[in-house]
Amino acid sequence: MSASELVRVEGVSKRFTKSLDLAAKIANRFGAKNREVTVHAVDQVDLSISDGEVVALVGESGCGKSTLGRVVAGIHDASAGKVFWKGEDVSTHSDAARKDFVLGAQMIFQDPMSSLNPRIRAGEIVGEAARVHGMTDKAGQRDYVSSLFKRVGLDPDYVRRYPHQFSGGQRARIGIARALAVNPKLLICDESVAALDVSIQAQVLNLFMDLREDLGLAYLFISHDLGVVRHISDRILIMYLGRVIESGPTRAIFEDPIHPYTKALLDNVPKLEAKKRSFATIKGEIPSPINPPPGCHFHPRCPVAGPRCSREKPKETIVAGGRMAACHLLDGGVV
Amino acid sequence: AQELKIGLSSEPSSADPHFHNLTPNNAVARHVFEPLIFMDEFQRLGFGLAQSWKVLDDLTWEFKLKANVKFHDGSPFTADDVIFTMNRVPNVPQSPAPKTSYVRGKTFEKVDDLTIRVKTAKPEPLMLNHLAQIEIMSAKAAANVTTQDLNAGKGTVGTGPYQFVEFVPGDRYVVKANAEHWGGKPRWERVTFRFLKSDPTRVAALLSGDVDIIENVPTADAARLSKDARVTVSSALSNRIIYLHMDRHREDSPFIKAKDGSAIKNPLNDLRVRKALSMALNRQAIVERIMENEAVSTGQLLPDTYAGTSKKIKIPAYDVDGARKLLTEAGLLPAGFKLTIHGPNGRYTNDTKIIEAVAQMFTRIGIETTVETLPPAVFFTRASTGGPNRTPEFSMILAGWSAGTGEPSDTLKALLGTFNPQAGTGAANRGRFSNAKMDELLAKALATVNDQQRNALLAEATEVAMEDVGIIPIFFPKNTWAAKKGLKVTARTDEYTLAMSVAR
Amino acid sequence: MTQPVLEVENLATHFFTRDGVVKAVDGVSFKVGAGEVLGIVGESGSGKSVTGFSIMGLIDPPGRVVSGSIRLAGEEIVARDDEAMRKVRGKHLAMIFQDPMMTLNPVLRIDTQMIEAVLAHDKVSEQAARERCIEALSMVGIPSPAERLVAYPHQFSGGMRQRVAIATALLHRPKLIIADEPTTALDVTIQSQILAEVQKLCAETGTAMVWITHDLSVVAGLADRIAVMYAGRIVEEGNVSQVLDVPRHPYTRGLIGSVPSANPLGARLKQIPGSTPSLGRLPKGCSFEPRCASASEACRAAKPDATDYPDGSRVACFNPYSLARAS
Amino acid sequence: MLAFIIRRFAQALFVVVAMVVIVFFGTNVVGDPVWMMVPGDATQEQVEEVRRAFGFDQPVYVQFFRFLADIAQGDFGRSYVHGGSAIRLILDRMPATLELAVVALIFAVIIGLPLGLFAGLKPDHPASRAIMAGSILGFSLPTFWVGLMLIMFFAVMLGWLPATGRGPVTTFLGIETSLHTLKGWQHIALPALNLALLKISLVIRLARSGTREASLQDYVKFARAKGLSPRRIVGVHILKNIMIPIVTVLGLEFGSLVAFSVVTETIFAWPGMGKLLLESIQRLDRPLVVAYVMVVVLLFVTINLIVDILYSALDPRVRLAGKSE
Amino acid sequence: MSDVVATPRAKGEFARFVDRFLEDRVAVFGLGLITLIVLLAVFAPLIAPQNPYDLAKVDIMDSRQPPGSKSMDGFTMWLGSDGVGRDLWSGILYGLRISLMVGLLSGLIAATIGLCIGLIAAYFGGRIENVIMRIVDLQLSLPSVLVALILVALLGKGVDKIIIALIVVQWAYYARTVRGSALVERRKEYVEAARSLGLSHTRTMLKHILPNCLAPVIVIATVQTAHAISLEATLSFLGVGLPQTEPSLGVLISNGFQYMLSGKYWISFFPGVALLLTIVGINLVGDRLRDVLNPRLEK
Ligand SMILES: Nc1ncnc2c1ncn2[C@@H]1O[C@H](COP(=O)(O)OP(=O)(O)OP(=O)(O)O)[C@@H](O)[C@H]1O
Ligand SMILES: Nc1ncnc2c1ncn2[C@@H]1O[C@H](COP(=O)(O)OP(=O)(O)OP(=O)(O)O)[C@@H](O)[C@H]1O
Ligand SMILES: [Mg+2]
Ligand SMILES: [Mg+2]
Repeated sequence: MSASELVRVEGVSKRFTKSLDLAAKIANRFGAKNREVTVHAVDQVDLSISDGEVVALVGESGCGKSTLGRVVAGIHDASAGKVFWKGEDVSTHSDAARKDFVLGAQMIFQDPMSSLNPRIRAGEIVGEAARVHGMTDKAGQRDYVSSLFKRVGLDPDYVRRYPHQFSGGQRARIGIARALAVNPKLLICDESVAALDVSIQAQVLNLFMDLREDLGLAYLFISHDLGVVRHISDRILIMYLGRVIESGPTRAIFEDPIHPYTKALLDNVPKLEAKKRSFATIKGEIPSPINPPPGCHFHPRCPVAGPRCSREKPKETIVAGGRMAACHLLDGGVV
Repeated sequence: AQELKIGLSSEPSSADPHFHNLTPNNAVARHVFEPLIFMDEFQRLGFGLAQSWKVLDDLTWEFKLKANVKFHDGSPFTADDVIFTMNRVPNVPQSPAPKTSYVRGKTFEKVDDLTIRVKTAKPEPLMLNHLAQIEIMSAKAAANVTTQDLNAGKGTVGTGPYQFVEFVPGDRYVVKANAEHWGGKPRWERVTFRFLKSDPTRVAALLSGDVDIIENVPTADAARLSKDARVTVSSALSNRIIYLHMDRHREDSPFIKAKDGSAIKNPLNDLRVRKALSMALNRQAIVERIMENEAVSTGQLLPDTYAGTSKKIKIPAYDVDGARKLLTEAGLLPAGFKLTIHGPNGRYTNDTKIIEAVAQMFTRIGIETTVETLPPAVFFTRASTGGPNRTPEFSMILAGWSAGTGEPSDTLKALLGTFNPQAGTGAANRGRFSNAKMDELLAKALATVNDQQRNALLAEATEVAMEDVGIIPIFFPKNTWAAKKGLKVTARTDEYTLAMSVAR
Repeated sequence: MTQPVLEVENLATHFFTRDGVVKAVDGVSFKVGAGEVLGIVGESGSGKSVTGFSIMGLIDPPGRVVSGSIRLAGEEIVARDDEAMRKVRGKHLAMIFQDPMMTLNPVLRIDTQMIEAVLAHDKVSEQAARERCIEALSMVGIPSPAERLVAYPHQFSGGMRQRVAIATALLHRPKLIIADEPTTALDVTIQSQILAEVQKLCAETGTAMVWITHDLSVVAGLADRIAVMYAGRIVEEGNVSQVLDVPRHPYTRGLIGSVPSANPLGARLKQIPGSTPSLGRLPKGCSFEPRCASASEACRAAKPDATDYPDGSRVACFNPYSLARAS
Repeated sequence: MLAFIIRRFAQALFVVVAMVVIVFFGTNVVGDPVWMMVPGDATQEQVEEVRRAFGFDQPVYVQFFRFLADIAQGDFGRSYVHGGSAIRLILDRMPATLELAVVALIFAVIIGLPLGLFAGLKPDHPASRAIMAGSILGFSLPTFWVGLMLIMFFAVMLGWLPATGRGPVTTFLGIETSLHTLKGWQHIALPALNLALLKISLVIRLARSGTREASLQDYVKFARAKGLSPRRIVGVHILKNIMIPIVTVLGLEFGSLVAFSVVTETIFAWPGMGKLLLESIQRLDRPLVVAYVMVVVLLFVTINLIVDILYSALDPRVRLAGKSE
Repeated sequence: MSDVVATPRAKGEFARFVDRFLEDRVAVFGLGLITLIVLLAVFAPLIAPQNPYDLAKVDIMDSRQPPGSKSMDGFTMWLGSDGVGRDLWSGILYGLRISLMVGLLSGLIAATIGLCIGLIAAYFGGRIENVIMRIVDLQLSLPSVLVALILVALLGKGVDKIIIALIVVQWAYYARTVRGSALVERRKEYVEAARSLGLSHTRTMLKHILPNCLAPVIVIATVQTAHAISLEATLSFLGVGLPQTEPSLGVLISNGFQYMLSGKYWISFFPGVALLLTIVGINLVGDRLRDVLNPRLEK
């Protein structure tokens, strides 16, 4: 545990369960087959982020990235496992410490429209929380908001505007300013640039990099765009159906992916440089997290899967260079 | 020899003649069943299934029955049927309004097949009126049948001019001609009574030809219909009186207050005030403007064509100044007072409007009057027993009363007799009026079997009560029928709509 | 060169809205040859979809194709009436949409939706139509197509639905398919499966394709030619390598520069300042002028016309970038 | 599915019990039914006799327990006024009401759907504007008022149709109906139209907004891109989609048709259970009101259930099991 | 950095909304109508030639006079008089007061109740929501006329009673609507942002979610108010509504109903027209609101 560690989650799982009501139970007595539906959105994940570090979370849709992000941001409580903020277990936190955690880890969202309340003016969106938490008072709010607006590259004259009066890129900036208003240490960016056009996306990514430099912020950067991730992150976690299947320093993973899924993912990313290439190196669909395949979740699509893969969950194996991968290939083979 | 379709304004609740003593029930039952005594359209008594009667002594009556009368099922009508019927009447289960009171205190004995004898506990001058209310059923066909069976046509067998066909609650009651009837084959082959409760609907049904006759022509339409060439209208004065009842049993009446809202002594206990109120009423205006002349104003309990009424009682003259003078004498003017009149809405024709008109008139003599009308069920509950200790709640009410017996004794007894549940007087005396002299005269009348003497006593009792303003009578509504051109309805005072009254 | 499948010339489609005229497409010209894939890229709102719909004749009021010509295999289709156009749609021209969740009618079974597409143009028996559907489905890589045919759309994943849409488009072996961002909503691995199928099918059937996207990297791998749209116009068009490697228009350059992978790792990205203008009130001159680093007086005065280059590309700019100038 | 049905009926049971308790105690507070039963000239002793005979002299809760005890023995109460089993009386009248409601529903669909479809497809057409204006009017006109106007116009002035009542009734396949004769249809035409009026407006609106919304959907665009004829697009793609909300809403509105029949039946003297309810309320015939509530709540629950099943049949996306979320 | 605003809309949202609303001439007509009607009702005591509730002023000698007749007090009864001699024009003005008050007050209270309940259900979810929504379902499964009919029969007559009955039949519609839109809003990321910023539940609910749920509430409020007014009239027609002596429009109509066939059409007709205009006006406005506030149909 490094001294500068900001947040760490250990063995965190998040399950969403739709339980049966009385009627369904009675019906079951009569032979109906109502079952509880449980989604293992996140399944025993370890993750730590140090001060000023950019960790990227990559994976296909429904694999639990956002859910993990929310757990880290303190929006969801984990179903199992522990979350440590600055080395302390948040479940044992005092109110003040809890507030430090909630405010210290701020989320920035994907949809620039739905993440801003359409009926609240930009200035209030940004300043409300700071005022409520006593970081500024009513009189000082104006200046406080102005400085935040400048910080994210918005004209402070726009404070009285409503969200719909801004362009997509500007809305993203308001979302960032809102998070910055409570002096966070960690920003959790959930697909924060996915909805933006490339040219705007570049502006926002630059802003993120500037903020990191200026404020020493750490990031949990959730994305499915490997190009972006590669550019911005120090470390990558790759998730598949709720589990982290590989993690390590960005450069190392891009140069030498270990897990077959990581390999496939990297192969499938369209690249500007690759003209007239041939696509598709991986077959099959992403399975549902309600009924994940047994053993290694990836085995039905894996080109190198063997009989063991459908039986046993692969162990997380530490590899040299601060890397981890969960694949039977690293651990005695697939047969 | 045709079908006749009649639109009724209210629906019989049953085809069992003894189940529910209600006008519509009795009226439809009269087609199928017949009582020993008939009442004609003016409620005068005549022979029904009885051929003659004799008063043997004050406590014994003997009736000869008509011979050769047959029930619809072909069996002959005999004294057994009468006895059966009289025994059945008090024993109809779940009856909401049994006819028990008509047979109470009477013992029926069979003398021979066509003679019965009735013994009473005390002199019963109203014997005939009572027997006129009881429809004779067949001992054979109606043995052990329930009200539901009768509704379904099982045992619905009488001696009447029409035979029961079907009763569809909510829709119709159908009878067909009984060719074997002792009075000859009836005029109509088939008669269908349709139940058309809503007034405009009923009129529309007549105008559109859905029905041939409607009863209870709404006052609003009577005038127009009588001008309509497609329709003939006939009407008769009803035996119903619409009147005001005043609180006489409290010194502090809850709905009478001084104008500033403080309590005052109940002014209605002062005869001058009661007189003033009666004088303040412009009865004629009410009759013309509200009832559209479908009523006749009155100062007593029954139209003076009825037995037991008094020719001496005049309709109190409309006299605002006189009324004010009386109020001043009583010390109530110029201060005036506040009064709330209560009444049902929808129970009597134009009831709310009448109360409003009355209130207008009272207001003109300095009594600030407000009106509160209530659904009938609520109104009657509160008006009868809404106060403390199940006393009447209101200070002044508008109500109606119909004299089913065709003379005023019941009315006097129930409305004006001193309230006394044991003696059975004052049952509907919701003002708790009490006049010893009247009570005495009435008691005497009720023990007098001689018609003439009794009627004189009743007239006198009425005079006393009216002089003391026990109630303020307003008017008698008219019962009006409208028929399609070519049909003629003989209007009846008892509100019964009978196919037998319809001629071509 | 043989007859191009599609020739679009000076196409202008305007929307006459309450707030004024929106010139969504304003003078667009391009050609697509048989078996060729043209990628149209541009930012959101630049008029890509409207171009596609204009070709399909699916512009609804208040929009209208105000001028220009669209020739399909040499035949003008702009002025055609509804019925005539209907006969072309689906038969010779097909289209695939962005959102696979929405393109299939959720309350109708897949077979209904595919068979009706066959019967709309060919008088064949229902059985024959069904077989053609099965065939089309297996072409796009749907396993056990006969069984899947009787399913409802919601029983399919997004990728599967998009395949169904593609199969439907292929039913009549159209001359041209317009694909409007068909993979944007899909995951990387699924996207690349679809791209692979499409590539294969175009090669096999010789169907020409217009692939609309905002993702340069996708067209880089798929298209033969690329047209870059900005504010209703094509600012640059040419071979893939031509446009991506030596872009001449400042916008194209900016766009490519914004892509992270085109920048050194961890460095600040090159960025185009500002954001896309509203089509309702474009400047008189070049629409890109307010964001352009190399704008000149001329750019403010008038809109530049497209200039043809010997390498087959066309650029609409007064100050195009050239290797000569760069050096 | 089974769970779903159980859930629904548990709910129904709850409503029935709640309503019965409310109605039972409520009617008792309002007034004494005795006064509505006895004739106007009844004497005190008659009144007391009846009161005793019906147990009104007992405290309410005693009456209530007696009522519960009777239910336990399968006796749901007898009408004070009519004497017979209250449930039976209601059930006897139910076919007439249901017939009226069903015909009204059919009217609503066959009149409303084409109009709404048209208005939705051509929102700017003058006729569409007229249709929409008409639908607002239809929404706004009080039922009772229209009823009388219909009678005035069609029955009294034109004499085309009978003003009141139901045609001759037969039992067909165990269902009592008056629709087998022309006469029956003549009788039902006006009341059904009266009852349907509001629903016609509703269907027009649902159809219009559904059509407008559906026509903006990608799948309609895709259908056009496939080269389908407008007839097929409207007749299959759009219609099937708008039928979902229409069937759902109409199914639920069927309950309100039954309820509003109180008004229509009163005006047109239609021998249904609505009229009976109104009379029972006025007469404080508590057992009948209670029975009506029981029957009607069960009826509604059944209808809702059918609607849900229909809904899932129409919309393949819906599975009943998931509906409770 | 020089950021160009993409689409700076000069006007605020409200102004835009007003603009859009006013585009439709029919709706403007409806709004004008409603305004006029409300003004008439508010200023009825100043406008009406007669206080129809003051029995000293009403004379049965004036009853059933055709439109344009002179009253005993000397003023002209432009719309005629009713069965007890009330000037109909005055009666309608005062009746409007009652009808509107009943409609608006019941709507307001029901909306407030429904709003709170719907919001709580959507926000907290789980068991609370389940219980609330079951109750709402129950309420909605029973048609409003029926519930109102039975309630009014149980509660008795009177303005307060009918308002209670109308609240009971309306609140569930609001609760359902609010819950529906609050559920949508709740899933939006700005709510999560509010949570993430450590704002309290109350604040999130009231300040962030509530304002975004108001649009549909406004729409159904118009419909419900119109419905309530019409329902009151229906109940009055059925004889279980308001007392006859201080008539609402419904009572006036139902009182005049008996004169329909006798040629004295005005007694029922004019109040009917007043009722119709009120409801049509409200519905026209509501219709337009629905179009304007429903972004899905925005072109
Ligand atoms: N509140 C919830 N209730 C039930 N299931 C949920 C909930 N939130 C998420 N899930 C389920 O958990 C799984 C993971 O969801 P999550 O949003 O974390 O995925 P993701 O990786 O962010 O996907 P995407 O790339 O599409 O955003 C999904 O299957 C989702 O359906
Ligand atoms: N029906 C319409 N009414 C008015 N304007 C429209 C309409 N449809 C499209 N537009 C305008 O036309 C312009 C081009 O739209 P288009 O859909 O072609 O953009 P696009 O390039 O496909 O963008 P995206 O990448 O977001 O799909 C947009 O500015 C849009 O506002
Ligand atoms: Mg996510
Ligand atoms: Mg597009």
